[in-house]
Amino acid sequence: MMCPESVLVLLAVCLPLLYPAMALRAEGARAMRYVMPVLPLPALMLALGAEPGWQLELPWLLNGGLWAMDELRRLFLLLTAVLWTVAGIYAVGYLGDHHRRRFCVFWGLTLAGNLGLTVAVDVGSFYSFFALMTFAGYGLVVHEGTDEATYAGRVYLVMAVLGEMAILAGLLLASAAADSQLLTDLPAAVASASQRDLIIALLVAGFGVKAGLPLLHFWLPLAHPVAPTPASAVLSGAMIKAGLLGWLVTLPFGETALPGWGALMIVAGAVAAIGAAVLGVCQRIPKAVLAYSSISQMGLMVLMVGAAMADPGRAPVLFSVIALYALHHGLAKGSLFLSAGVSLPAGIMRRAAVWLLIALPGLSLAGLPFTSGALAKLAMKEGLSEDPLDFALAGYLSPLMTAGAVATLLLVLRYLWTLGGKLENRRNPPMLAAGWLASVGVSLVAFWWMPWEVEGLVKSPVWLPAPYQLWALVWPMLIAVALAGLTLLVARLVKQR
Amino acid sequence: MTLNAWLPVFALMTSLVAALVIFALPEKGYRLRTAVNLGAALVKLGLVVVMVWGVFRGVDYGVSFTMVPGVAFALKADALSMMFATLSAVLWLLTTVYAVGYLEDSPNRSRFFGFFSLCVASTMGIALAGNLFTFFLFYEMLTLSTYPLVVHRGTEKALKAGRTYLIYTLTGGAVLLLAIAWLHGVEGDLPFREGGHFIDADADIHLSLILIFILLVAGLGVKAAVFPLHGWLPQAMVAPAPVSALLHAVAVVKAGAFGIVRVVYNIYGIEASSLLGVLEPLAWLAAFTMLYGSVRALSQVALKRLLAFSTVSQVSYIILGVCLFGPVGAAGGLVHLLHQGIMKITLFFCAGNYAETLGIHRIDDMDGAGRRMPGTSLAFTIGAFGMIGVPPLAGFITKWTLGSGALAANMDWVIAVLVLSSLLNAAYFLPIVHRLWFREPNGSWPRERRWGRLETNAWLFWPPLLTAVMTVVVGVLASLPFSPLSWAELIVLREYSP
Amino acid sequence: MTLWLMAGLLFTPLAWAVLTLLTDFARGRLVTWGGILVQVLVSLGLWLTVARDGGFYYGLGGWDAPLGIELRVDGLAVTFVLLTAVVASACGWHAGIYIDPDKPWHRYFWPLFWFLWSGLNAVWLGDDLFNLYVGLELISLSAVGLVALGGKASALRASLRYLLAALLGSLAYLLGVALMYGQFGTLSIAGIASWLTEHPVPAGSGLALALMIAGLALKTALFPLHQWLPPAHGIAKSPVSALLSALVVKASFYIAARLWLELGEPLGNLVSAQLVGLLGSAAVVWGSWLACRQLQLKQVVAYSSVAQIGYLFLLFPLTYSVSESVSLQAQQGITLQVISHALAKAAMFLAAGNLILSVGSSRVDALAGVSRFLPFSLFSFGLAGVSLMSLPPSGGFAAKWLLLQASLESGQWWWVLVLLVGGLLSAAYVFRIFRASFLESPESDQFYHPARSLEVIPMILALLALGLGLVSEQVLSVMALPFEVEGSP
Amino acid sequence: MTAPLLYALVGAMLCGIGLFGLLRLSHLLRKLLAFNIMGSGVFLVMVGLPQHQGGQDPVPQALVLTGIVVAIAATALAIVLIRRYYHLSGMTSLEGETTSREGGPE
Repeated sequence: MMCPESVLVLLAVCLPLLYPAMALRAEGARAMRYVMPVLPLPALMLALGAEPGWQLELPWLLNGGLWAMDELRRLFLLLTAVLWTVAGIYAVGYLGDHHRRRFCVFWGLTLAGNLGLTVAVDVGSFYSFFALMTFAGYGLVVHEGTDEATYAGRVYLVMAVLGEMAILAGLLLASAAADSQLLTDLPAAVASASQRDLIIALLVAGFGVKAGLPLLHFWLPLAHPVAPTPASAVLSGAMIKAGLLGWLVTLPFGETALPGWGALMIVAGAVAAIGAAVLGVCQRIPKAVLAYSSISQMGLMVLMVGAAMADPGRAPVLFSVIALYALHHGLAKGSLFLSAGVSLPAGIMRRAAVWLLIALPGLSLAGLPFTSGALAKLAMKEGLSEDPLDFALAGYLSPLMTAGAVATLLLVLRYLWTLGGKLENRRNPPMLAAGWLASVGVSLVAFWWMPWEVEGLVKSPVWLPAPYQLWALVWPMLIAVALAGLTLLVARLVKQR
Repeated sequence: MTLNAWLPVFALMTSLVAALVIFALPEKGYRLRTAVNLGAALVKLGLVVVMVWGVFRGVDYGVSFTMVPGVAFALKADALSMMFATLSAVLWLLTTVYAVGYLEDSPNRSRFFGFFSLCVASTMGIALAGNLFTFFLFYEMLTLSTYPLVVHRGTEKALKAGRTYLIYTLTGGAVLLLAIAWLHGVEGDLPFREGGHFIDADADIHLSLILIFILLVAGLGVKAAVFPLHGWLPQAMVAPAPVSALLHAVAVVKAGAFGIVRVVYNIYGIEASSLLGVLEPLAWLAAFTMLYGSVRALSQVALKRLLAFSTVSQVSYIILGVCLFGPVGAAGGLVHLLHQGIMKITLFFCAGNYAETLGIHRIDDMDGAGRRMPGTSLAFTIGAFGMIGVPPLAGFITKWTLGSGALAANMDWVIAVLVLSSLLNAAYFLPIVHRLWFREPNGSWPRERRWGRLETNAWLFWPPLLTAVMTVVVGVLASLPFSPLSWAELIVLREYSP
Repeated sequence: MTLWLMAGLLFTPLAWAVLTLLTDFARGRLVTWGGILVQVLVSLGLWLTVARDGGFYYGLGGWDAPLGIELRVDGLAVTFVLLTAVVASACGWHAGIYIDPDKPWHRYFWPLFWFLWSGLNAVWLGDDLFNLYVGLELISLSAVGLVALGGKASALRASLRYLLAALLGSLAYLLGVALMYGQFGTLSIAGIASWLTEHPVPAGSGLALALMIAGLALKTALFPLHQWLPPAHGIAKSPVSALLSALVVKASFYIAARLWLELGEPLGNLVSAQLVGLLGSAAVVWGSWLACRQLQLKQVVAYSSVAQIGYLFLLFPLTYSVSESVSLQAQQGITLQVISHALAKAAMFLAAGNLILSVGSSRVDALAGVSRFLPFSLFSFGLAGVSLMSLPPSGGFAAKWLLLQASLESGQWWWVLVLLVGGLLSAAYVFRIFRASFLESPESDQFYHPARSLEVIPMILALLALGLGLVSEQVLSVMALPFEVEGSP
Repeated sequence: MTAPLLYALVGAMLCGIGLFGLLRLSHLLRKLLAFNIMGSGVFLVMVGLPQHQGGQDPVPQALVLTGIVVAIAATALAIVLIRRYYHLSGMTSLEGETTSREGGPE
């Protein structure tokens, strides 16, 4: 007999997968957009309600399917489901008449892929869902049909296909080495495989395309801004994390020390974190700034991945930190992206409230105390603190993280600055506003009741940082504000000249 | 003789008799002809299903008699032949349906359907042939019965293509005949046997065996469109869409590939072939063809020519799989025999639909066709993604199995070829898919026709959708018993432990 | 029983000939169709007798050789007798409908037809060299007469050329016979062969054999002695062309083959055997090449005959100083080639006749569009073409297969190339016709539809040629039947 | 030189003359006469050569008789055809268009 989790997981994946069938009939097509927020609900229930540990065997699927959930997957699933839900609500209000049916179809397919890959444990279905998400995501990217969108789509597609192929080759090699079709068997096999470095290179590069690794990131600042706002939110919030998840489940963490790879990843992470910020502050389009911010944030996560690779002993701890950070970043970034599409209402108080709600998730990203960001940043600091780590570059991690924090806030400020010039004054469609508010709420409030567990960190209801931690969080922010103010001043002076 | 012995004969005769009946029917007898066509296709499918079940349980179907002194005419159903027979039976049914719609009001329908049935009878014969001699018999019959289909339009271009086709295939046939006769001189009549015949061949005939192998592959390679023998295939695209579909998916190119499979597995034996050292060069050739076909496809502007070059590339997957020493790779090659058939026929059906409904022949004209013909375009998209090897479609199963097989056989370079080939596939298929769905139509269609509610004629509408669904299903359900993959594994199991 | 059968084979055709000579065309047709029935039954009867009891010698009228006529009734001979019955009756049937009864000279068709038939039977069954000569002359003269029935100056020209060539060939043969008799004192081939086993080979007797074979080669139209054939076969009425190509040329080849098989080993030499084979190969290539370049439909078919006859002469090298099994394979292959070519070529000429009748022109390029209008005849043409291309499952293929085996096993691989290239070239000219007929030209809708039965006959022959390959084992097994050397029953 | 050999040689000579005539003469009637001369030569060889084996051999006599009949029949047919040909075309030889009729494309 099937247990409720099995039913739920099947529902979670199949509901969005079959949702495009509504497009076949005219009545269905009209009703399609109202269904969008409902699609991720089974997944949400699964992530919140079911205890990790269940598994569902699907022996007929591909080369033998196995879907299951552990702590890591649960957080990713949660992030995905929540973000898609709020973005779905938002989309109901956001969507115009332009090719609405097509957008809904690709929305459903992308969602199915994104949800499926988080629960898939066998190589076949994992890769299938990954590919589904990638290719259906193309439909979201080029939706607007403008020249920029088409160009971005082309770059996205080329990079994605290259990535897919790298993943295919990597998975093939890994699975042959493991003689198994299960992801869970891969890390150990990769660690001892004769072609270890090749496999790791392929997987890092393959998933790195999705995760916006430097030099593989070109598509990201192009694609995220041109996509419709709800799509940008899920692209930047949830789908980018799929690459991260791919790393976490395939690379040989905790099996063996890979100092070379660890160093490489740390360098890559540092370049991403700082470099993206430098590029990002030069952008004029709000969403492009956010896209660079995503790269920068992913860079920080890559730092942790690198550390986990280099030091097998710390890997389990870092895993939960990475998951927490991903959750935090996904929710906050989703909210920020959604805010790019809101309009300013009339009335000074209301305007101030809107600005506040736009700014808060951004500040949370930068690590404002009492936000999820502060928690994540501290957890990261804890995880990467010098003492327990044992490899060459460990000493550079702390300054890098600080620099990252500065960069983050600079980007957020830049975003608010550019947004200020763009926001229109009119009423928000109710569903759009509801979606955005929900995203802010989730990011700021609901986060505390989510089932994350990180060793050494206090959980909900309210987490209070210790004073020394407070200072550690705040001083990079102050530097950033100072820098921003300075820039503004210089800009004014230059303009007056 | 028992009924079992006669079942293959019946399967063969259904389409043969259908062909003769159709030739005899007057041009105007539309309903009767359609009924005969579909009836024969259904009967044949039924017979094949019965035999599949029988072969699965280990029943021996076979009939044999001496035809020319020293050589037998032998029909036999083993797991491999059933794979090919099933493919041809299923796709024949669909293609018949499609062709009925496609040729709705064109002249010479009796001739067309007559040769069409003959063509399928030959394919069936190729599938069920019990020795090389019988195989050759049907192989040549296939050449002849497809020629009238290729030149069906009767235009100068069609006739020119037909000529090229004949020059290639008949020359290939002659080379094949030489090889078979030589082999016969060396070893006598060789029935197809699991494990092959030459595992302990004397060292002094090794050279002859290698030469014969080269000749055999050269002869079969023409139909399989292996580089540099592929020149006829893109030209033969002037044929009507159902013909192209059948040629590419089932009949001609597959006959060549199937022949190579037979030679390697059931004449030489995989181990003997490996010992003779002929597999590795063949694998290289196949790999090169895979890439070459894709590179050529990149620069095509006509949809069907693009698909033709894609076939050149795809059929070599089968050959490559055969050359991988080891059960997994072999299964990958064999399963592609079916997968490629299903996917390619989908694409050709769609190409035909675009041509018939909107008059689209060139890729540039396809902008926005997805809105006008969503069903067809969906099928096309699935087919194209399948070709690229996107999971969980049929093509992915092939690629995955082939890749695993290559690794098991320590031929790691194959992975690179697979990846490169997929990239190239993506490079020429994805832009088309983009055009279909994301471009605005540029004005009016070249030549639009309308049929009632559906986007196109119902006879044309359903076959590609069905094959597209099959593309998904054989991929997603690859691990079910009787799925192509499972069947290929069964064949390989019997081959490696005869 | 046997007496009646033999009489039925040799003399009733003559009786039919005399009968038809006395009447006009329409009545002659009736007589002929009745006669055909009788002849087919008789031939079948003889075939069955031999198939049951084995072959035998038969002295006609109780007279023995050398003065009497002795017949050799073996499996091969009865097979050819039956083949003749099939092809000739098909042609006779076809001709009855095809030939215009209003032209007064057409009434001579029937007697000539019957003379031809009796001559053919005489050749298949004859055992001594001189009777073969008589049979050969009977065939030649009636064949020439048949060609001349075309009535036009060009037909007469062709028939005269044919006549002169045939007469020259016959004389060369007869001279050879005279020398043989002078040397060995017997006219029986078997007698000469047995004499040679007991005595040393006399000098110069090779010359006699060479003369005979050269004469027969001229009558068989072996390259380069083939120039008389295409005009004659091309210009004659279609049923006549069919008879000529299918049977007449085979008669002289049959004699040559029997001479070679019995006497070639002692009297011939390797060079001459290879030379004949080489000429045959040249005929294959050159004939096919010319067939590709003809503009008249029937000329294409006629040149195809030149090419196909070339294959037959591969018998010479493939049976000279080779092992028993190779020789047997070659003989079987050639036999099949003779039979399948007879059936296929007859079918092809008859079908070509229908096509010409239909489009009203004998040019190849006039065929455009005929595939839509006359698919049945075209299909017969194509099926016959399959056999000529020696593609499976036709008899031509079985023949080619056996010849390939023989060539490979005897190490004479160069004939393999000839066989393969010949097949491809024949495909070239057959498909040239198809290409022309598949062309859809806008102005091609003036067609005359020939009678249904005209279309059926070539189809039957073509199907026989095609099916021959499937039953070639059975056909060949009749050849291997036991043969009683001694006396008549 | 024995009588049989003489006969044979004369026969061979006649054959040669006949052959030469058949090939080189263009007038059809002359060709026909040449054929007849050649035929006579063959008959001469036929009756002449076998006699060295002692006594009269009846067989060649019979053969030659038959041969003469055949030759007469052939000659008669040839004359009919030549006459008809002359009536239709006004020509007495086969030369002329013949070369264009065979071989290459027309």
